[in-house]
Amino acid sequence: MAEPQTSSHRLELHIPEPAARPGGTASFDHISFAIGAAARKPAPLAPEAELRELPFGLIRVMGTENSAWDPQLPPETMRQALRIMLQTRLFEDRMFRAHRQGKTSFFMKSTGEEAIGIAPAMLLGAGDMCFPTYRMQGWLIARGYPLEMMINQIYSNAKDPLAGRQLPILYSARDYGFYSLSGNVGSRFGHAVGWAMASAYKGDDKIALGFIGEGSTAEGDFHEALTFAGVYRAPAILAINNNQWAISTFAGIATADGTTFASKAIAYGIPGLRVDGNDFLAVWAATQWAAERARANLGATLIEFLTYRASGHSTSDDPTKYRPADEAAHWPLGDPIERLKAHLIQLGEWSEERHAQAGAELTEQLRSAQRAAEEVGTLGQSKPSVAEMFNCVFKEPDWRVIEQRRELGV
Amino acid sequence: MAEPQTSSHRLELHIPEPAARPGGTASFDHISFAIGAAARKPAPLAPEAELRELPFGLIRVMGTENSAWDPQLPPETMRQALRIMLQTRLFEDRMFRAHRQGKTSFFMKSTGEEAIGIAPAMLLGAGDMCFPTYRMQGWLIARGYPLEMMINQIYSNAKDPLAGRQLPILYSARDYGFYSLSGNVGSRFGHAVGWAMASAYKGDDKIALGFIGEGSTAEGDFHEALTFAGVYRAPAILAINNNQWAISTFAGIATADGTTFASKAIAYGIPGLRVDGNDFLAVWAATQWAAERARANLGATLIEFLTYRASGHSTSDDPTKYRPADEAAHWPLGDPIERLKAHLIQLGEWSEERHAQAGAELTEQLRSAQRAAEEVGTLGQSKPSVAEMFNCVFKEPDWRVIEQRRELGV
Amino acid sequence: MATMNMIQAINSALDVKLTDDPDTLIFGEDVGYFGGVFRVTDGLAKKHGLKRCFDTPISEGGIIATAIGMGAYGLRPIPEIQFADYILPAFDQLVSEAARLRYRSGGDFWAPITVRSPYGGGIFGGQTHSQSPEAIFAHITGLKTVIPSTPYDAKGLLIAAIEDDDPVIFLEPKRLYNGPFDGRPGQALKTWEGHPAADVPEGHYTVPLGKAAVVRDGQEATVLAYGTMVHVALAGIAESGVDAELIDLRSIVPLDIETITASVAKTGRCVILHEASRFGGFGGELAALLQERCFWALKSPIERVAGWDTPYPHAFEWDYFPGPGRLAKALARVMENA
Amino acid sequence: MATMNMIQAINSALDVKLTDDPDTLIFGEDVGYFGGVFRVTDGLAKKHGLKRCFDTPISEGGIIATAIGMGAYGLRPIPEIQFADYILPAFDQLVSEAARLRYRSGGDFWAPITVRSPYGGGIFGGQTHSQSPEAIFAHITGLKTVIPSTPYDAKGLLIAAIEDDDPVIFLEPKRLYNGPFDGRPGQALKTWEGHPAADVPEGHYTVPLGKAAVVRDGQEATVLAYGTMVHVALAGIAESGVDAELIDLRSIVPLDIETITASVAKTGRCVILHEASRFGGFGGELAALLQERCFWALKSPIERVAGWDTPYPHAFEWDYFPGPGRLAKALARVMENA
Ligand SMILES: Cc1ncc(C[n+]2csc(CCOP(=O)(O)OP(=O)(O)O)c2C)c(N)n1
Ligand SMILES: Cc1ncc(C[n+]2csc(CCOP(=O)(O)OP(=O)(O)O)c2C)c(N)n1
Ligand SMILES: [Mg+2]
Ligand SMILES: [Mg+2]
Repeated sequence: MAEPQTSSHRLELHIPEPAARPGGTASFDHISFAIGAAARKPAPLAPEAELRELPFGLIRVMGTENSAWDPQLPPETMRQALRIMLQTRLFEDRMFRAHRQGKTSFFMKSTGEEAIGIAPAMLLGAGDMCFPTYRMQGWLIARGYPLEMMINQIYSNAKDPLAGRQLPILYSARDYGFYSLSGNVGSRFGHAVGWAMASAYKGDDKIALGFIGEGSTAEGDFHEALTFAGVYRAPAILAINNNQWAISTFAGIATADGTTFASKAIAYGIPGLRVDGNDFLAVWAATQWAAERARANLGATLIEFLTYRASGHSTSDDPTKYRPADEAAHWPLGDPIERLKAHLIQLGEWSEERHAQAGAELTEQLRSAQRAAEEVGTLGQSKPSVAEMFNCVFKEPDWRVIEQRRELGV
Repeated sequence: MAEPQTSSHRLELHIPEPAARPGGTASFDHISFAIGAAARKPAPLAPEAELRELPFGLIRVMGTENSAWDPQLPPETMRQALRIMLQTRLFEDRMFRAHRQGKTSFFMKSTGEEAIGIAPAMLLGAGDMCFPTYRMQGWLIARGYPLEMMINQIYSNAKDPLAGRQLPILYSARDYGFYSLSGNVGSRFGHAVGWAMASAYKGDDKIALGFIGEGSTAEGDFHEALTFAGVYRAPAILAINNNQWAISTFAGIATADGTTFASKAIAYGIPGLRVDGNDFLAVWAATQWAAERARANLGATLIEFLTYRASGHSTSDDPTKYRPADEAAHWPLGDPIERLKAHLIQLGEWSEERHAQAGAELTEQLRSAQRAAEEVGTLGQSKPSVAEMFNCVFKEPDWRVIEQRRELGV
Repeated sequence: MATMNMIQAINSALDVKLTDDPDTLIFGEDVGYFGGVFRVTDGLAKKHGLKRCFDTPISEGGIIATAIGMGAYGLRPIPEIQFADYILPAFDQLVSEAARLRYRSGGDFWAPITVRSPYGGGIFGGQTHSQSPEAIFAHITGLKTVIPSTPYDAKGLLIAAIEDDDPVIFLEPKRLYNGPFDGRPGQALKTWEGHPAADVPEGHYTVPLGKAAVVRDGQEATVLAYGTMVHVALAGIAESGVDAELIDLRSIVPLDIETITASVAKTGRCVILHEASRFGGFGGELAALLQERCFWALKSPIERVAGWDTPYPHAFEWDYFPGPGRLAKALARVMENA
Repeated sequence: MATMNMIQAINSALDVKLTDDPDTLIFGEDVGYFGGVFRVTDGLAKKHGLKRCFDTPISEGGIIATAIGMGAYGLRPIPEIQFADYILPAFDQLVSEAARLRYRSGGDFWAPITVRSPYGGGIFGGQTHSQSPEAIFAHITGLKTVIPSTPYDAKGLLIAAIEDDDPVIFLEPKRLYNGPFDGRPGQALKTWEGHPAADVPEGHYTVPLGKAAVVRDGQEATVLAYGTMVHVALAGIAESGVDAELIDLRSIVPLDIETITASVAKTGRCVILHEASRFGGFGGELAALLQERCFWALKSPIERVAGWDTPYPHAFEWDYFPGPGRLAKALARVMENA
């Protein structure tokens, strides 16, 4: 054993802090937005060892000349995407206000991040399964889940499809390819992998799409899911929604600076893509690439979608307490709706007038869905039968809940 | 949403299997032993972004002409290392036999992996702390922990330093820089990080060394430890003992093939070194590099030591059930004792005679330590006072254990 | 003395310890600059510096593992888990490591950590922001579990927990942060203002772990409760008209066996009240202990009033929550055998 | 019919299900080619193929998460956790996900998984190869917990568990794998040979979850046990000379409340026996339930004989293990009040 070290340097604990706090000047200079190695689009069947530079670049399409990743979508698909993104935003704004009016206990928005849930919803097959985070209601809207049913759940009223047992926004919609959400972050990432393995086990052709927030990648669940995905080549797309914030905590607390979330793929021997998450076309292209790879039995891909959480974390949050109030305006990747809109207008496939008209139509749809839900009732004015509290603990109730239901007299 | 995908390929579940099972021909062709990027030795203070090729190469010194990593150890240090490695092997063989004689309930060996625990024990400072796996008794021997005390624990006799509460070999020796082991694999990796952060918090100069088996890197604990280490730049060396096997499970079940364990460092923004773990000088050099980096406030390094578990997993295991009986002989990196011995002989600093003599001396020491322990007693013939069962639940006993101790009448 | 709500009292305890003892430090999700989602650590990072109170990755296992390692070094870490529902990813670290370190190492290492976490229901938090996991900690040898019911106790117990050399789970009844709550949801929110236990000394004091408080003397029956349920119990006792003795356990491990045994021996009747679901809950242990020790004194079966044996149901919070009405009925039942 | 030890019986149950139902599959640490550290899955990979029975990474959380996802797809996975002590890293997956999936999704998804794991002491396994964690599962709404005590039951209960559409924790008393064990360590090892419950049909049959077995009829007292303790109880009853009724719970959730209540109502005395440490153990729930339901019939306090409130101590295994002598003493105590 060596002599006790007498180092001239004393150790120091490093606590990372974001570029700016309230009152400071917002900056994203610490993040690289360079396209880098992502300028080229490798074949989806390329060996992983050839793809290890990709997670340090950035996949972009819109505003990039002749991007290799351009999915060449028909204008009608892009218009449809724009409408769904807009619908999602309007829906969320409306429900946020409903919370302020006491009509629901809780709500969360995905403002500025709509492309990430919606492009995959449009692109993937009906039998594929999304394992969402709570910022993915865009998927449900894209898949045609009835708005009124969403609102019934948000209001926890008598027609709540989950019968009052679950929080607002923690939807479950098997028939719409949308796995049950829970309040725990990260804990369903491995379910996506298990589901995908089951599909492969059965010789099926369905794939899974798992989402996780960048903050939640620090959970052990993330690592365990990726380890299984890598080892068994699970046909899954595993996506990180890097919206820079986890409640009040910046992304520099979730992983060391100087690296990227996409590069975590390297640890698991799978490709990692880093994508402009506010670029609908880039989100589409990356998802499509990964889906093709998965369906070809080459296993999982990890995708980091770079975006920005323009809203507060939830109705319980006031982000001006911990970040500059104007930080969203400094986000270099802009807003997904504005960008797709501008892109379509530039292509001559859209106009301000059509946009305004679409907004009005969508608002009208929302209004009528909301009206229908409010006829059933809002939080506290209407609720499912109390007997529902005792259902679904097990498939068949046991004596405990039978007795207790009797005791409560319902 | 797109039309249901009609893929021509049906999915298939991939279950990795090792190159050979009993009766087959042992092979390690799937592992790269090329020195590659590790031919150069970067400055310990080099930025992480410049080190991302390192984990795909292999750091070697012995048998490599003019290795950049040669730590240039004085012959006496190498002779001392050889003696400690030999002592460890002889000790383990002896205790393994003691198990077969019913003198202990359980035992585990580190045969073929001795360099990994011993080089750091010799190199690091007295105040540094090792967070070991159960294959690190070499550390204790290197640090001069009394052999007799080790045997007392292994025999669970009246002088067991842990008073009969813990399994054999799950030592704890704070004064020897050896953290308490537990049966759970992986769960102390994060303690190493916390300990290192504490040292940094206090402005101390001590660093931590954490070990984990390659199989156990799949635990969430591994990821959580590395995430904290990366974010807070913990002054720690985090080492993976990749001995190819986790009981009967080969390393290809712990991570996807085609990648390396060292490359997991990239996910956390820290350097990853891949080291010939049977090359004492390479183990020394890599540890030293990482220690220097940690003491300079540059944070943690992940090191993969490539080695081979030449013994069974434990006294409960029969490895011929799941791998070719002669697999060890095919291991391309040889045996650490044989290699260091040959190196010293080649330098003219050692001889077969001196080796045989050293073996005899060490055996005599072991014999007398064992004799002393056996005078106290072996498993079942002697045990600590039963009252010890009730101690150390809390610092002060509460009424429950006081009453129960009374009930048992001890 | 100052009037403090429970948030302020806990904040004050943390401030006292950070000031007193350079080896204490706080970390957890959102506890640093922002001061915690319930504002419990508000101002501490600013006052004591980010190294004393900092944000962590969302990794409960990592938080506890880090704390244990720091404890082994010699610090006295005070990690926060944002909601008690999210302690579970760290369960193995708490059970296999924190709780067992001293025992298995023969006192060579130990984990003097205090894990703070808001727990319990009553805030419409749904399944994963409402649970009461105390029973699973109570069963783990080597862990202490503390649950305050007032600002005064919260501060004194927390300081005692931090100064304790064993791992302590410190569960903060989030429904009590801003005011006492009697279990009747319809009414205007009460604050701690004017409550005697909201008079909290600014400086250092402790409330010892393992000493229950007799909140209300009574002769006819004993009610055992902790956390939010202490206030619900007061309302339920009043509603029942029974002259019940109310005991606030304050810590369930160590358990003040003497106080509760003496009370039940005196009254001969007992009702246990907790929010957690009933089956396998801590009420079972209490009932078992008391029928063992007070069998001949018992005039009627020990009753348990608790959450139903279902997960915590969002819309049915007030159907699930064991309110004063259910306690009053149970008291009436135990009095039937007069 | 064949004579099987418990390992063979469990292996046979798995074989029957793999043969019957293409949607079943087995995975866990070392369960594939090698057949498990206790050889329970021996031969299954060879017979049914590696895709039906395969090794996993050492990642208990990952194993359970994978199983839940497979269950959601429509498979019926049967993961193994190598030792029950190592279930804890998967505790959050079991509690927050498997147990809650059906409830929170309104029946949209569920987790028809059966988690097999060897548990309990008596093999000199020390702290982390000996624990009995059943109580913490019993408290979790939405989980079932099954514990067989014989080869016949093990096979029948396991098939029932696999066919059950809810998540089941299937704890295998490892001390019983090769033979019954009466809690007296000094003696020659017994095998299952000749034991009536070692006559096990080769094919498919079930033993329903939630039905206890009356192992021994008796009039003077009731002994409740499960797993290894059933055999210890038989020895303890014999040693005591008390005419005790012995009930093997077989599953603790669902609990056969009728059978145990009827027995205690009849005998008026009850001793509960389990290996797990006593405080907060499942015995507390049983005692609480029985004093609630049989209060007027009780002639003496319900006793609990259990592991001491310490971690599982390696060298003191037989001082810790609640053997027949301790049960006999407890029976004598409950008989004092005749
Ligand atoms: C296991 C667990 N720990 C903590 C929380 C509390 N929590 C809810 S959301 C959140 C932040 C998540 O951030 P991120 O993963 O980045 O997702 P985002 O909200 O940005 O979409 C936290 C800490 C939780 N829900 N679950
Ligand atoms: C949490 C946990 N899971 C499972 C086990 C059982 N187990 C003990 S050692 C071992 C294999 C470990 O392999 P590896 O990490 O490669 O270490 P090695 O034995 O090769 O040194 C396993 C699965 C355990 N001890 N702890
Ligand atoms: Mg985020
Ligand atoms: Mg290994």
